[in-house]
Amino acid sequence: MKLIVTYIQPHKLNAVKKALFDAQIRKMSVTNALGCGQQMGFHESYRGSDIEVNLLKKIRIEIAVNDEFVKPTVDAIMTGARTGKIGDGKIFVLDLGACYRIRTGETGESAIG
Amino acid sequence: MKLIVTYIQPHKLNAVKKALFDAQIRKMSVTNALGCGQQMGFHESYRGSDIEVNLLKKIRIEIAVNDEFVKPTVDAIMTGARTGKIGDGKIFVLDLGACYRIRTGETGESAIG
Amino acid sequence: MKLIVTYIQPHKLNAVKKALFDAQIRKMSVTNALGCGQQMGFHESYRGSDIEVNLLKKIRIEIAVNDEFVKPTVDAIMTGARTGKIGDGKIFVLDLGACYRIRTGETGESAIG
Amino acid sequence: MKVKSSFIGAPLFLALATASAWAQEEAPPPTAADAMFTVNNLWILLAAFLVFIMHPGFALLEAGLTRAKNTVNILFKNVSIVAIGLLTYAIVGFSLMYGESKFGGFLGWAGFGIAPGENDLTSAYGDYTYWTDFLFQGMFAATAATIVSGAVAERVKLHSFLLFSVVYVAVAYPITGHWIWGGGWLSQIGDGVWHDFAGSTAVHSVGGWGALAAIILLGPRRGKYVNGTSKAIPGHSMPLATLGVFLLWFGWYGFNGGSVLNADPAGVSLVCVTTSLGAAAGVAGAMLTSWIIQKKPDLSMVLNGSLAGLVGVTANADITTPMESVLIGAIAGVLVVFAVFFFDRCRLDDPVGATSVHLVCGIWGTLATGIFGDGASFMVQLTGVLAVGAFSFTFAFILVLILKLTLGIRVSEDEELMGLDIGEHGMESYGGFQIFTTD
Amino acid sequence: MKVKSSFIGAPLFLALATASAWAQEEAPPPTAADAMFTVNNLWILLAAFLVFIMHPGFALLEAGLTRAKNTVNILFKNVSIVAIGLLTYAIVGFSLMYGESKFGGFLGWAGFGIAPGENDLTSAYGDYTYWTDFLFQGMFAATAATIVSGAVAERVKLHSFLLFSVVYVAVAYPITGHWIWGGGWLSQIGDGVWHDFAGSTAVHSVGGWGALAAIILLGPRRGKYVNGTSKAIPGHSMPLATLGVFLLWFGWYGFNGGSVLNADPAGVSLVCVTTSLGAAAGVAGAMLTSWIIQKKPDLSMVLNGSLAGLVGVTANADITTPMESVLIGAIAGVLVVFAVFFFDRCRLDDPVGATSVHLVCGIWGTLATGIFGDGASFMVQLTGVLAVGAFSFTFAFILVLILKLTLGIRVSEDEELMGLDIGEHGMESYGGFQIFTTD
Amino acid sequence: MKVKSSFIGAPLFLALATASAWAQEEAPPPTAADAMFTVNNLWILLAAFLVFIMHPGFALLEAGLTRAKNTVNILFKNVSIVAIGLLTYAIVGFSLMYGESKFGGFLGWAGFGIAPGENDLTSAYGDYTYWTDFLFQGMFAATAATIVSGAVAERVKLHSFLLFSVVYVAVAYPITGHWIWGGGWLSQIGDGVWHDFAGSTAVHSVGGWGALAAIILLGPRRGKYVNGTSKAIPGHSMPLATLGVFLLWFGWYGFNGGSVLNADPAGVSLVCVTTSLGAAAGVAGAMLTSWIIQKKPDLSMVLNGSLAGLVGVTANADITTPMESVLIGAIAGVLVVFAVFFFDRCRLDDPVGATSVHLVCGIWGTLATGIFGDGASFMVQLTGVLAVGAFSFTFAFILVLILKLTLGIRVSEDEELMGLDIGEHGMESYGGFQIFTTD
Ligand SMILES: Nc1ncnc2c1ncn2[C@@H]1O[C@H](COP(=O)(O)OP(=O)(O)O)[C@@H](O)[C@H]1O
Ligand SMILES: Nc1ncnc2c1ncn2[C@@H]1O[C@H](COP(=O)(O)OP(=O)(O)O)[C@@H](O)[C@H]1O
Ligand SMILES: Nc1ncnc2c1ncn2[C@@H]1O[C@H](COP(=O)(O)OP(=O)(O)O)[C@@H](O)[C@H]1O
Repeated sequence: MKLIVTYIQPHKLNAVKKALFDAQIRKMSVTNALGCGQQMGFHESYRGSDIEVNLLKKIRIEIAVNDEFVKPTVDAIMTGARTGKIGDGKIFVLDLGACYRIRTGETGESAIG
Repeated sequence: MKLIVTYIQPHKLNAVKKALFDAQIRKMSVTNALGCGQQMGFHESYRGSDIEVNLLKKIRIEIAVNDEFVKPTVDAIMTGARTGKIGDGKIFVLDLGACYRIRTGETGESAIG
Repeated sequence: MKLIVTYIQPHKLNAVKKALFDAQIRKMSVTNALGCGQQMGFHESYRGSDIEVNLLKKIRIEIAVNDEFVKPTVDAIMTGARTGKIGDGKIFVLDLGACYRIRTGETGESAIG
Repeated sequence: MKVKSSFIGAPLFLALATASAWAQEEAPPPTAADAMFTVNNLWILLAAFLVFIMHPGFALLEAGLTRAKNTVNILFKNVSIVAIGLLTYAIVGFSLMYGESKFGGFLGWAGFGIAPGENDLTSAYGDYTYWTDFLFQGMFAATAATIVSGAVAERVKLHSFLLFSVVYVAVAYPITGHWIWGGGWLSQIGDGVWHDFAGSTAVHSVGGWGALAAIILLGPRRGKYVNGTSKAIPGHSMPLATLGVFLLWFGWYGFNGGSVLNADPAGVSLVCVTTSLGAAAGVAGAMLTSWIIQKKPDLSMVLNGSLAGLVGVTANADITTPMESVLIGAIAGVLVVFAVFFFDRCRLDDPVGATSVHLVCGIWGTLATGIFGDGASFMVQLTGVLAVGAFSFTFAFILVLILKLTLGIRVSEDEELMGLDIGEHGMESYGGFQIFTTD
Repeated sequence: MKVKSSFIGAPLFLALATASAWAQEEAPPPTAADAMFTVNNLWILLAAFLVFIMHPGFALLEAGLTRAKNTVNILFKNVSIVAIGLLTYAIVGFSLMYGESKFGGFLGWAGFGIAPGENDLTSAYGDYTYWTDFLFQGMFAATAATIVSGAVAERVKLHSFLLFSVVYVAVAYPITGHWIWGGGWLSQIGDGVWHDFAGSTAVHSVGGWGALAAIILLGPRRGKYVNGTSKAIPGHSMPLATLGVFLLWFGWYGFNGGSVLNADPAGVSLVCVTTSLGAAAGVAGAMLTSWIIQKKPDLSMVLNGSLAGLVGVTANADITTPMESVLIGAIAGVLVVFAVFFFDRCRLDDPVGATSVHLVCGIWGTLATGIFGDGASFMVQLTGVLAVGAFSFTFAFILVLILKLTLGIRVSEDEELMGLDIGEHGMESYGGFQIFTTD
Repeated sequence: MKVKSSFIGAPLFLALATASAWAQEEAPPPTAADAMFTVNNLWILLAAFLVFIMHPGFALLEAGLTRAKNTVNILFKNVSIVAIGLLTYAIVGFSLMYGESKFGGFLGWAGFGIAPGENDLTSAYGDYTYWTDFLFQGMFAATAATIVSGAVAERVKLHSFLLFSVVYVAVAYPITGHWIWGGGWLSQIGDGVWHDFAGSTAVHSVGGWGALAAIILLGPRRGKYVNGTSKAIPGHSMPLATLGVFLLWFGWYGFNGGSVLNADPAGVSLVCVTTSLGAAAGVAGAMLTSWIIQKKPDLSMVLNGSLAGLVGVTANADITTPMESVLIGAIAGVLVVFAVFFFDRCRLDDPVGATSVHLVCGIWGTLATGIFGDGASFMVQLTGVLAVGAFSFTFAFILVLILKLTLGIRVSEDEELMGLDIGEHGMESYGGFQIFTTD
């Protein structure tokens, strides 16, 4: 089992969700985040003082999947999120040691979906 | 050491916190999240357009624990969060390679608590 | 590759960012979080009812790095975030199995930076 | 031709007027009495607008002191109540309240609907026209229901509440209103010394009794009382609540000032001064009380304090000296803090403190009139408080009980957890803001 | 010496005055006509202030019904428009609207700038002074552009919009205003029975036509219509939107009540009653329609409903009975919900429903005047609707088209995604709040 | 019997009145002078209400331009200040300001408390009653302290600030007020040509000097100046700030219009026009300046601009032409942007720009009066500016210094980081909203 963490552009959330659904990945958890990367940010100004904003709004998605779903998931995220422009984001894949479904107490692979 | 990540229903936070405290787990970090799972969401409508809301408000808790605390932690979360209804949430257990306490620079098992 | 997750005091974000930049770590993702630890919180009161607030505002930073960058990153976070007072926070280091850059599809070590 | 500006219109019109053969249509020059009537009427109209602004005041105060997940619901109720108030008052309320006394002064009746008689648009009717009268009174009417709205917030079923409001505003408020202001029995007893100037009883207590009956039957919000201890459920926006209170205070100048019922300089200016000082003293009283008891000064208490002071002087702003109004307001400010604690100890959950502000201080203000007011009698005031209380509470209790047994008055537990905005309206108040909420 | 208080000043001053050798300077005692003039003038000034408060009303309504990332931009537009409105009206607008008719009543002209003539500050000018006239009219002027502002929100380029506003307010509004109120051709036809009391057509439709032209040329917001289905883009703050509507309603008492153009008790009080009941009925109409059609009652629709009712009675508040105004308002409330659906089906994206409220109900109100209004003619009303519509729409369309072809009217896709606050202003409306937004 | 409505009451009452044996009690028909007195009095009362609405205006502006973690604190201060202002003005302020001149016109005195003399509630007192006088003046009094409140926001200790306010409002403001309006020395020099119509100096500069003294002694907010560069600390809510400015503008019609001190049609209407155009020009001036200098137009600057324009014309709205007021307002709008930059370069941290708006433009407005105003003298104006400045600044400086050395004026670093809402009040302004803040 893997835990896939991805950062994408906020306005790509719907596209990514759709791509994941099409690939039968229906469960995920989403948070908002601020990202700092190659995309250099922009300047704001407020009452004459300049603010360099280099933390840009991003969406973080966490998806726990069984091993055979890793590739489809990564592919779906790529499909949904890629624009080719700097700032598209990253996908991180972590080993997931165990997984439990709180409602039933189930554990392991069957608990993930 | 393990890093336990769990998603629960927002209104179960207090119960989960209490169960964890009772099990001597006193440290944790909480974020809000939106979850997509079996719980199908609901429909909103705004000015005549329908919105299907399938990202529901959830709470994400992250708890780093030493290995002997994994079971008590998982059990405590189960106790606090379970209602038996769809949407109760998940628990994910990840391997934690290293842990540091910023204040003291301590590392390893003693840094966790 | 490692995924470093750290919780720091909110007002230390700028200092940590600066320390990381000085150590050539330029990519990170930031979220806000509420933390519960040794720092005991405080009491609020609202219309005569007491509220014990033991979830304090924290910042969570996630940084994916190649192995040789783990130490510099941890050191930079320590430098930027340490005040010596309770509540300074924690650093967790997780194994990162794989990493993809969405924009290019690159994978592995080169995708991280 | 409707010439909005006199740029060219006026000279033209004047020319026509003087040259006109219809000499009989030419208006005679205005008399001093005409001018006086015009300014009196204008003031009562302006006062009605000011009372109107109390509705957004209530809406923001209630929204601010409750959770974000119920905000659409609260705003919806407050917008609806204005409409309900005006429409029902036009259909039956005005008639029930100020029509000819029936059944020994129990209620009035002048037929359905509103329609001025022959002289009702001139000074023969009073210091203002029939329409002005209706509007000023109609703006008051909805207030009673709005007070209830805050107390039952975050758990009441929308349609049941709207039904309750319709009946309470259309029937209960005008009946006690008739006793108090409409020439009914209460205003006849004890040589007619009963005095409730702008409605500490007629409006605020009546609303407060309704609120009390409703929260008894409704029960507290989930999570308010857990294992015997009272939990704080903080409101989601202090700026909204504060603005709401400022708007209420602003509107109160019309509420009290307009209740002089003409623009008499001495009368209106005294009332506005006592009103201002009552509110200021209410702030001071609540601030000190809260600072001493709660250790740190609680903004929501100070906000309640200013309203408490205002409610306190509402019954007597015309017959007290400024110094007395400071005293009455300060006591109200102290009282409201203790009242909030008291209702909380009683496990009566009132998210915005409506019962403390409007009921407790409404009673205090009415009794204070008997203590300080020139020519008022404490016993008559007490009689009024008890009679109106008995009627309003009973009426509201039975009404809510019927609704409880038929349509239900409380949303489901799931809906309460998720918020009434999604449950009752299928929408959220802050689209795009992620609200962190754990109850 | 400027003695602000009469504490010591007044007696001193009176003493001086009586003892004074300058007996010729002593003012004669006021006449009843003086008093009447003073109260009339005061009322129109107060009405102007009330119309002013409609500007924050619009600002909050528009900000509340759009996304947080565009809030600074919307607020900026609304603050600017007040300034633009007042300044351009002072320079040319007042003159174009109420100057002497030229070109067969097509426009007026009285020179650049504002300057009162000899008798324009006394009762020789009308029921109020020249300055009062200017202020009341000037406050109206900016409203038309504000209506457009809501419809084009979240995608229009700031400088292009400001240019549009300058021209629309300085030229287009005064021209049709001249037809309607300034003594132009429209007010001359059909025995002068044309009736647009406070501006259902003159202000609301004119703004609405401008909005329609602009959104046709501008296109919908990104993400509004995807694969042929309309997506909801919820507003970010219902409390702001609701407060906005309450302020608008409050201001409308000046908008309509002031349009009586004096403080005549019967006239003003009737207008305020019909205005109130129209708004209340609009709430009721929209609430029922929304509850039936959308299953759950939509707060944003009810807010639109109250405005719809107000716009509906604006043309006729002075010549209908309260019962008729309830009817007109209720129909407007129903109409506005269907209009929102209709424009949405047409893929005309109007984030705040400006076209539905101001254009559709502005037309309805003007025609309703022909149906219900005493002495008004349906055909003349229809003529006015069509003529003003043709002119305003064409004018706005050409103006926006020119801007589109020159400066551009739409921000880049990137800017739209990121929000106009950062794009146009380099700042955010909620510094420190993390706003969760996915479009 | 208190008959609120004349529905049945009036005929009854009239019947009684005519049939009455107490013929001597029957009021004589009103005279034109009565009517005039009534309308004058009404206007000054209304103006007082409008000045009241400036308090929520300040509260929202200050809350909006600061961080969410200090919002409860700011709102608390602003609610308290109204109460402090009214109560202290009733006890000593009114007497110090308008009592009989003592010590060569340095202050006035008429005893503690407020109590009208025999003829003070009739036209013998002036154009309005003693109570109206008190209320209008009392509403002004608190404003000076409110101005300080914004400048010291986010770091001042609550109780020290409240003490400062009590003394500054009760003593300092009335003393300079006496010089300026109360018949004191300043109004006597140079043939009495000193002119500060509605208080560019008396209110705004006095508040501004207090603010300047306070921020010098208080130091900047943590994180404002780091390593020699000025960091932006964005306000947390532009909608609140914008609504605040609109409410201030609205209230200014009472502030300036009421300062005519009667309802004279020519006078009041001119003042309202110059006030409106001054504000509009301030918006335009600040917008252009900000757009040119900062590249993108800064909403917070434009908001300051409108206030700058208003402050600028406050001293002279009655004696300039509309064109001159446009000029004065526009210059104020330009000035305020540079002033914000200037104070920032001086490392004087003023979160809301209170010194720039009220001090700089207050001085500008007073001097502009000497330049443009009919019959005013530049040198006398300058004398007033300097004298009032010297007194107010010194007074405030010593007062704050004493507080600094005794109670302390600044919260601890920890409290500043965590926010004054939790530190001083133990509560949060947005319960349930997670606010992302890193300083
Ligand atoms: N090494 C990293 N650790 C954590 N988050 C990262 C890392 N690299 C990128 N991110 C996240 O991905 C987002 C996009 O990265 P960026 O470098 O701007 O674009 P790209 O990946 O297209 O070059 C960043 O804003 C950040 O949130
Ligand atoms: N595979 C997954 N990856 C990430 N988050 C998940 C996953 N499965 C569930 N979750 C989280 O847990 C929440 C509850 O899951 P859901 O399927 O609705 O309930 P249940 O687990 O009771 O069947 C989801 O809303 C989501 O936040
Ligand atoms: N075991 C843990 N699991 C998850 N988060 C933790 C853990 N320990 C600490 N944290 C996070 O770090 C923050 C600081 O911890 P705290 O114990 O208060 O300080 P310190 O580490 O200096 O003793 C906490 O508020 C919490 O967010």
